[in-house]
Amino acid sequence: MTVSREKPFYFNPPWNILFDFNRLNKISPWQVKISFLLTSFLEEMEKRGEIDFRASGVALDSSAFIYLMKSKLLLKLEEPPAPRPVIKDIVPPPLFLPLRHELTSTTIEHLLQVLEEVIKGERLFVHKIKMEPILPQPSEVLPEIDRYLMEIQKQMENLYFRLKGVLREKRVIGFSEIVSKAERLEIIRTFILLLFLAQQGRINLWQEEEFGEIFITLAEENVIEGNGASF
Amino acid sequence: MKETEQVSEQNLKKEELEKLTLIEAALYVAGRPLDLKTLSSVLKTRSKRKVRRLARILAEEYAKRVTALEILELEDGRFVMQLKAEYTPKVRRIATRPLVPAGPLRTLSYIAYRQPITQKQVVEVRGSHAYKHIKQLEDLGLISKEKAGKNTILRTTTFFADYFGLSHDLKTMKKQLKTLFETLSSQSSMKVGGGER
Amino acid sequence: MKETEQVSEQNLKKEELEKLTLIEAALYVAGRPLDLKTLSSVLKTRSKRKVRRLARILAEEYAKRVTALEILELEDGRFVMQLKAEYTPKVRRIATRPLVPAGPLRTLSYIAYRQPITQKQVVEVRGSHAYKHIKQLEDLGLISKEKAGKNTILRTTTFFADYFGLSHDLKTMKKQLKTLFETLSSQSSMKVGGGER
Repeated sequence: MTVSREKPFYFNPPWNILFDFNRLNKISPWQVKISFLLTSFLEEMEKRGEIDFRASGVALDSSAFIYLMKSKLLLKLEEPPAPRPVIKDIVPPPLFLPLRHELTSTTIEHLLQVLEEVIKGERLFVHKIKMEPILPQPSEVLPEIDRYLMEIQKQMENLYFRLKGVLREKRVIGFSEIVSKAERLEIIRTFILLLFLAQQGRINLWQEEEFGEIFITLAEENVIEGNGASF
Repeated sequence: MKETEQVSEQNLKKEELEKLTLIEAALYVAGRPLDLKTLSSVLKTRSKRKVRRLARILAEEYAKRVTALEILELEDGRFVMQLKAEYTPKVRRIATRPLVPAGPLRTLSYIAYRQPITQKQVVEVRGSHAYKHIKQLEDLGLISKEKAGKNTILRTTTFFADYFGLSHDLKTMKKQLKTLFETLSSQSSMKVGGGER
Repeated sequence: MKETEQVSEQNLKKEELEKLTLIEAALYVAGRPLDLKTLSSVLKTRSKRKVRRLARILAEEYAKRVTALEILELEDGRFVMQLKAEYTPKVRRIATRPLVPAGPLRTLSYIAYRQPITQKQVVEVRGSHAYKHIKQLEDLGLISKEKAGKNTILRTTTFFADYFGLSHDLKTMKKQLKTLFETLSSQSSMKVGGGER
């Protein structure tokens, strides 16, 4: 990689003309071969792997400016100059660099050491993918939900039936009474089912004080909406 | 070496001597095993038998001479010029240039381990610099590209296998890499962990 | 080569022969010119004179043999093993390392031939592509740029001279280059500038 202290390659000829607006204003636009400049500029940038959008933008802007100048001159009916004659001189045949065998220092250990780092990176990448929200396939998940909902409905009916039996004798019962013999998990389940029943307006729930007993009464028959849960 | 044993430089015609040096030139600059087809193309001849005969004479000449180099005929019929094994430890430290810089080497290791793999996947894991690496690795003959519909499939070449002394058969090569990789990682994790396992 | 001319493998003691092959091994592995200090360290000796004598014997052995390889002693006393230039075009495509294309190498020839020369003149003769060539050649360390007022003066580096086994003295180098170009153009005719590149 190039040292960051170096000025960017495009400040050197032939590309520098694209980045020197003062000069650009003074020169004859016919001297500038835009397609060559832009192609080689892109090639060089790609080769270096230093993609600089600002520089590209400036280069594009300058090219447009040069085109504009050319168009203006053409409108003034100024003939583009004849291409500069290439100066003839003897060019000797290419000097092919002598071929030398060279043992390179990379061993399979080097290859595997760097592989370790890459595989770590790959794991991170795969992990990232998994964290993206993935919508579950409906065909697989919906029956599950159905079964769960059906189960709740069934449990709710059971509980309601039980409550009706108990509340035939007394109008009010405390939550602690109906779960007095139940396990912890069962208590939680019962509580959730009570919430569902109250939400449907089939029972009333209330507390007289925070963290106090939860009282349960049956709602009036036929009253489906109205004062459901009140706590 | 077989029936060619009697033949020596003296018995060869000038034209054949010239061919012998051409094979030598090819093996020297290649630095990797060359098959008879490649050698034939250098000699501009079609007769592989003839090329094999000449390459064997050259190998024999080298064997007779006091030299650090050897020319070997491999089992698959290819020929290679290399440093005799006993000299390697004595001069290895002189070799300082890596095969490829660290970045491309990482990309190469990943391709080798996961091949055949799409270019897209390599770029996803290694970042957009990987395009440049892939180009470099291809120029060096370490990997090859192949179009498959919209995808570009990457895999390592026989040159890669030869360079690292791995099998040409993809399945075997991947097994070799996996085994070596696991050995290496268990060694390095032991080093990090410190304690014995 | 000088007073060592009489010496041949036969006259050498076994120990010296072993040292000869060690130098050969080092030069083969290096792929670049090695100085006497490095060669001495390989031979585990301190006498550079002795090392130079042995390296010269080796170079001479190579020169006498019918072979595609050569060992050269450079002006600064370093030694290098390489393929003889006449074999390069024939096996160039087999070489594994990325090669410099012919275009930039023609620009290099021209610079070497006319140096010191302004960048402007090179571009006038070789066309605007020469800017890219000049950059490439500079990156490879084969030419150097120097500002002189408004002009940029180009010349070849000592690395260039060493690479081609040429003199560091500009006058001598140009003479050597002329001969070299004449040999090369007998293989392919000299091109007049501006044409293909």
